[in-house]
Amino acid sequence: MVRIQQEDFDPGHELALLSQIGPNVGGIASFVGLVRDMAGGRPVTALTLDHYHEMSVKMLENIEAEARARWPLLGVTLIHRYGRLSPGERIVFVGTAAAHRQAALDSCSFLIDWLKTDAPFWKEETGPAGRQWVAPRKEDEERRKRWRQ
Amino acid sequence: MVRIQQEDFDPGHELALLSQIGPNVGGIASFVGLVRDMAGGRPVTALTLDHYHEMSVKMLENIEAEARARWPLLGVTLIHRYGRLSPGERIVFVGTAAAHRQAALDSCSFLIDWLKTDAPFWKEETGPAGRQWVAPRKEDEERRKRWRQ
Amino acid sequence: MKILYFSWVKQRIGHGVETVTLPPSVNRTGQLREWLLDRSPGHRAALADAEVLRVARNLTYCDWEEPIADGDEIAFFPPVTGG
Amino acid sequence: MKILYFSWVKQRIGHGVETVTLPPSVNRTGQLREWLLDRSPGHRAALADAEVLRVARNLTYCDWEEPIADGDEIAFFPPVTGG
Repeated sequence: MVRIQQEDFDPGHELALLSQIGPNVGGIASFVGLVRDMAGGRPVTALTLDHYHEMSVKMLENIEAEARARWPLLGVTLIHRYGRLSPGERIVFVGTAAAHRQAALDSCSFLIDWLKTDAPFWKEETGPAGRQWVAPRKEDEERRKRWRQ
Repeated sequence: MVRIQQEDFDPGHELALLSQIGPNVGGIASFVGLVRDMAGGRPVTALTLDHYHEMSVKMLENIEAEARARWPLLGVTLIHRYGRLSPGERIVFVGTAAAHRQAALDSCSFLIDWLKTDAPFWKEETGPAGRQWVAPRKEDEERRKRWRQ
Repeated sequence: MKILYFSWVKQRIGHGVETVTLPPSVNRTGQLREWLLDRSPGHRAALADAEVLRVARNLTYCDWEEPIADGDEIAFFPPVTGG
Repeated sequence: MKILYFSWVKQRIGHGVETVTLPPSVNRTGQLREWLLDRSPGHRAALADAEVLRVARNLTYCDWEEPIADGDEIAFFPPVTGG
């Protein structure tokens, strides 16, 4: 399940939905990304996310399909926000449900790694020194490559 | 933070506490383990957890310390229940907070893998055919070894 | 043809969407990028360096050799930084 | 010395805690396990096969060569299956 939205989400509610998928769910892994108040040593007062909506939906659906092809998943939830966010606010939720923990945990890492390099979102940080587009991190590319397509 | 308790816990509340640790938290990873209604093809109507309380506390505190030594973690929450649980009920919660997602995700996997092989809990399944102690899974030993001490 | 821009590409160009009519010589994404450079100084500032750009045709990443056709939606943007 | 049993070890023995006074010849966890076998058929059923048992001294896993002393808390149990 993919959702791209401006409004906040409730991680506890999303976990509850994943646990209610069926009595065969034995493990639920999740990741929540938050806006930090510092980035590369600079204070951040706001984070603004630009995105390409139709392509984001498509890419996240592709990423979900790829995870389901690799692991026996009973549920997948991908939520990504856009717009202007303050430090401490939630940006992204990845949740996976499976019979066993390995599938849930590994696919959760996979999903956030792929999402980082494939979903068309762009972060712009606002701070005392002005606004600045976030540069892609080489480390993200490398984590993505570990999962070899 | 380690808690060993009979009563249930609220994963959403635990995630909220981890996100409130400080404005430098950028990622929170979690794992929730649930009682399944089937195990090895047999129906399960209840799961009863025996445990060695003082040693469980000590082992989970050791595991938390080991994770904090390996990753730059801002928060760790380990909760394990004991007693009689029904299918669908929560057994265990592992939550980690860090500035970056890699530390949160990797340490979360590490913590549940170590907990599985090191914390003195024992599961007994009740089903139509009676009660049966769960056998340790070789796979768990192998996942534990991946993290080489 | 509908062209979309995002992030600092959009900021430099000054808008996020435009509709263009291509000459017959422009048949690939790379040719489109070069052809767009002359539309304004903002286009040039945004699109001059193909190395720092990504391109998508009809919601799918592609390279600079991708054939394009009327009715396509082509998007230019920097490497993504979501998550 | 306080001895604890868990899981099916406890079930076979019939109780989870006992206090024992050791003869001077019993100085290690392995010797303790063998010495306990004769206390009851349940003890024998629970403790006969060291391969399927784990032992902890004062809340720490140890092996069958671990020295023991009065005042220690020794626990016998199967491999753990929590999480």
